[in-house]
Amino acid sequence: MTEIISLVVAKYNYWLYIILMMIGLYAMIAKNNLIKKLVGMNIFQTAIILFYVSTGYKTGATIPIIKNAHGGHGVEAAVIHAADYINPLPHVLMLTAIVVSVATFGVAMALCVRIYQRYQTLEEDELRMRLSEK
Amino acid sequence: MKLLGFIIVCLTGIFLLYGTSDLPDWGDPNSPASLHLSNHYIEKAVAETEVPNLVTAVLADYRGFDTMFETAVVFTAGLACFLLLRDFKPKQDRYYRHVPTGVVLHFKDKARQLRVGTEFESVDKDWVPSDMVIKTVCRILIPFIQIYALYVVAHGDFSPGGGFQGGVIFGSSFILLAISYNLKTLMKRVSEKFLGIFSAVGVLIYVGIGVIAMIMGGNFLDYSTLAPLVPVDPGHIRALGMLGVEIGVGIAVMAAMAIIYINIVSQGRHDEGL
Amino acid sequence: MNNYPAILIIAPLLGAFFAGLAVWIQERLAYPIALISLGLSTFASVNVLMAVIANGPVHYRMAGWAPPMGIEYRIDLLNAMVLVLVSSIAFLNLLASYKNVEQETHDRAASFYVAYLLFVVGLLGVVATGDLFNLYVLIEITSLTSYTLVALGDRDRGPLASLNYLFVGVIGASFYLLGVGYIYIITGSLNMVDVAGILPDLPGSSTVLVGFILCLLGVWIKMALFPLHVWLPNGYTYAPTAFSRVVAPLMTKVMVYVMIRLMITVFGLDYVFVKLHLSEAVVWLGTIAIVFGGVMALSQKNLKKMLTYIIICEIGYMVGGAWLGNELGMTGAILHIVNDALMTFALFLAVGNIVYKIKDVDYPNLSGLFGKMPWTMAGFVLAAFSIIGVPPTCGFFSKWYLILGAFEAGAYHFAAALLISSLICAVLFFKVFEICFFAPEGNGHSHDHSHGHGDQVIVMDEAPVASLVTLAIVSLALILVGVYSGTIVNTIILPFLR
Amino acid sequence: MLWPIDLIVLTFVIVTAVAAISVRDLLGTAILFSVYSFMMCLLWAVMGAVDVAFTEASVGAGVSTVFFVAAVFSTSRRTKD
Repeated sequence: MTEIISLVVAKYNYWLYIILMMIGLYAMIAKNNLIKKLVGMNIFQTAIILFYVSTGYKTGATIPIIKNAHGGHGVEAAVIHAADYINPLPHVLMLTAIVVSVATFGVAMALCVRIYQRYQTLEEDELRMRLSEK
Repeated sequence: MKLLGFIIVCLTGIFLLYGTSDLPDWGDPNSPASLHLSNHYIEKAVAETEVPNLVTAVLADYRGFDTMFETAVVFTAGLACFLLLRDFKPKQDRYYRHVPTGVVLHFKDKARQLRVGTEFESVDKDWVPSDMVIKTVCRILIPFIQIYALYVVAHGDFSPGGGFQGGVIFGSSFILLAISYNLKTLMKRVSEKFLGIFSAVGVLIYVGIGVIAMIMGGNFLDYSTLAPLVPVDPGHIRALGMLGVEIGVGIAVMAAMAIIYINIVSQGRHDEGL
Repeated sequence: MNNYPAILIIAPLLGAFFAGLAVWIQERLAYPIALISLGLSTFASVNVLMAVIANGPVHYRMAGWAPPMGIEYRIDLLNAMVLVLVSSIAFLNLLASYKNVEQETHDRAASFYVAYLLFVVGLLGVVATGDLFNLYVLIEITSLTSYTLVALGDRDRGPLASLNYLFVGVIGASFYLLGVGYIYIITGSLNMVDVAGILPDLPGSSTVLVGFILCLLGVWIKMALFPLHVWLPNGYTYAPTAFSRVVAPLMTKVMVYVMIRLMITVFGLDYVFVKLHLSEAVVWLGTIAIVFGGVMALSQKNLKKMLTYIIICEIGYMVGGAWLGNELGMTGAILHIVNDALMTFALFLAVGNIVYKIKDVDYPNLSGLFGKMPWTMAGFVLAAFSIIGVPPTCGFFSKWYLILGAFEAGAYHFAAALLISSLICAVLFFKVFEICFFAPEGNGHSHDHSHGHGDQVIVMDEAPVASLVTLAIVSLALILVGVYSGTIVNTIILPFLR
Repeated sequence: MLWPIDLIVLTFVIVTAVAAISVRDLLGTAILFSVYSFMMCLLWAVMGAVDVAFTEASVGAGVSTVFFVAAVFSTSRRTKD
């Protein structure tokens, strides 16, 4: 029993991220409205970003900005302990990923506006009907 | 479709959950991810680059090449909105409001024009009287937002922030202007040409710094070779290079955000919108 | 000069931003800038290939940081070959497509070149990089530009096809990103060589397995392997000519390259074939893709759409060949990357020329083309023979390696599918030739000139000279690569695999 | 970090995500989406990823929402599901 509890405590975060990803993926596949699909896409991407960010987290560490960086060089600079600071690499990767996701979002919005100008609807079934009419 | 989607989602979810069984515990300080590369960054970055904000150090220096393409992605998004939506044909219908009386004139003929001045102002189709409170508050607020954006760009070495965040905040000050007044006011202040040129110039600053480093005999983006060009302490040159790069990112992002907003809200006609 | 690996990427990137300035200052400058920067890039990539053949893999450290910390470009024989392929095809296409761009996107041609250059930058970067995350960013640049450019094509269907492409593409890229995340969390590194050094210490880890499969799924979605191909036919059919000419030969092939790179360099063939028991299933998937692509191509009524289904069929060749698990199959797959890129490029060049003259390439409109555009059709016939696999052309040789590999692995179904698809392609193309050879009967445009009398009245009406010259160059390359395929295999592919 | 804070915020994130995709009005979706982004930003701040949180606050909760509203403004707010 205690094993199960410790497993849950150690992993529940990952499980919740995966649930979030699946919510986004489901919305992308099953929703009918194109903008709703876009929201699902964004949820999916942010959930992945959340997963990455959490890999950098360390219990008992602080944000990755070195304190007293200008205090001294040489001997004092060597005192920095890696265990005191959170891993900065996932943060860097995810800054890039956020930028990519907002860029994709902007382009997708522009496409939606184009589609609406042409077909006056954003519902997928109505679009399919309009296409088969022609 | 719903059922199929649900089945696919469940399968993917179970598959992903299966993968988590071998992951290190959440927040474990001894997981491989927080040992291998991260220790090097945390312990060496300040000595090597003199930038206390590790995220900025890694973002703009160790992985500066990624960040260059990230900026290129933002530029691409701006370009995409321009390419997809820009509509050069002026609209047939125009509306003018006679300021003293409040009468709105609707022109359907393209040839006929009214001189816009103190007597007449050109208005949107769904014109709502502008709100004094909102206008005044925004007019006071916008310069402060812009100053804050510059601070975020410049102070990215020491605190959270950097070119991207600063650029977004600067861009949103333009958007605020468009929302509180109207799109025409914004387009009078910053023309499309200005935004287009600046979005390219921003990324060019980034790539240009890299190319200068290459000409000076180092590898692409190796800021340390820039030392002979700038009269500062050679140990500080990397931090300075990062600042230059961040300014480029800020300019590109600022322009790209404004371009995306303007094109989406006016459906590419740049005349009226939210 | 040791900076060639950087110039390769930087030249088109700088070109893109200068062209971006030119959009606002002097529109006519955009095209020459694009041409010069791609020319530089081609030159650099040829130099890199020479250097790699002479001295072994080239390493280039971006920003001067040592590999696991910074980003490194590691160019070996496989990279260098694909780099030359990508940059030269992009350059040639730009040369050929000036008139097409003017015709299809006249009021925003300058911006079109900017997006085109960024697309090529993304492809080149994907091929050259040695960092898993950098690969993701570059894939996103290529995807973002291709969504945009696809939407610029057909006014009615283009945006819709592009949005579908976007949804599927984002899922693919996100899966890849998630896979890299799983690998990162268990190894703590992002550099391909570094990861490859750490992975053997983690035998039987479920996280590595999930990471590998997620990366593969992402790449498969991007390359349109059979059940994940839904976005491709519409996307490529409705794209503007100048863009479909470059995206059809390059995008999917570069993704096949990424798959092979992941299999060989990152996870290692030992892990892929010995520890996992996936290869049989994937070869079956390739077989189904070949048959499905062929059958769907048969049922099409539009030339461009038919060719997109042939791309799906060819993807089946390469994926199946790479997963056969022996040297012959892998050789065939790698050789087929080159050959298929050239063949598809030639076909789409010819189709682009046809589209330039007659807007709609539905089958009924094609009649009388042999008389109207003899040079274009000559190139088309040669490329079609190559796709079918007629000996002097290059398509035959890679197919030969693939079939030998299939027999060695005992995958007779795969060999059978290869032969059947050749047959299907023969039927397909001869059907097209037949339509093109005979003059229209009664209806169509020739009605106005000839009152239905037949062939001799058809006026020759060829595509622009630049397009024809490019088509001639590519046709020559088809034969040359075929004749010298033994040399390519012996100097590039086999040394790489051993 | 206190684990209850993390758990509570994470629950809110999931609830707003479900709400955002099931509300039958696109403007409502826009606002809920903004809330979702802001909760996500809080979560990252709690985890110590201050730069990422800052970016998400300015991009996800700020500019993306504006783009969203702009797109709804130039299309329609009607949705069937």
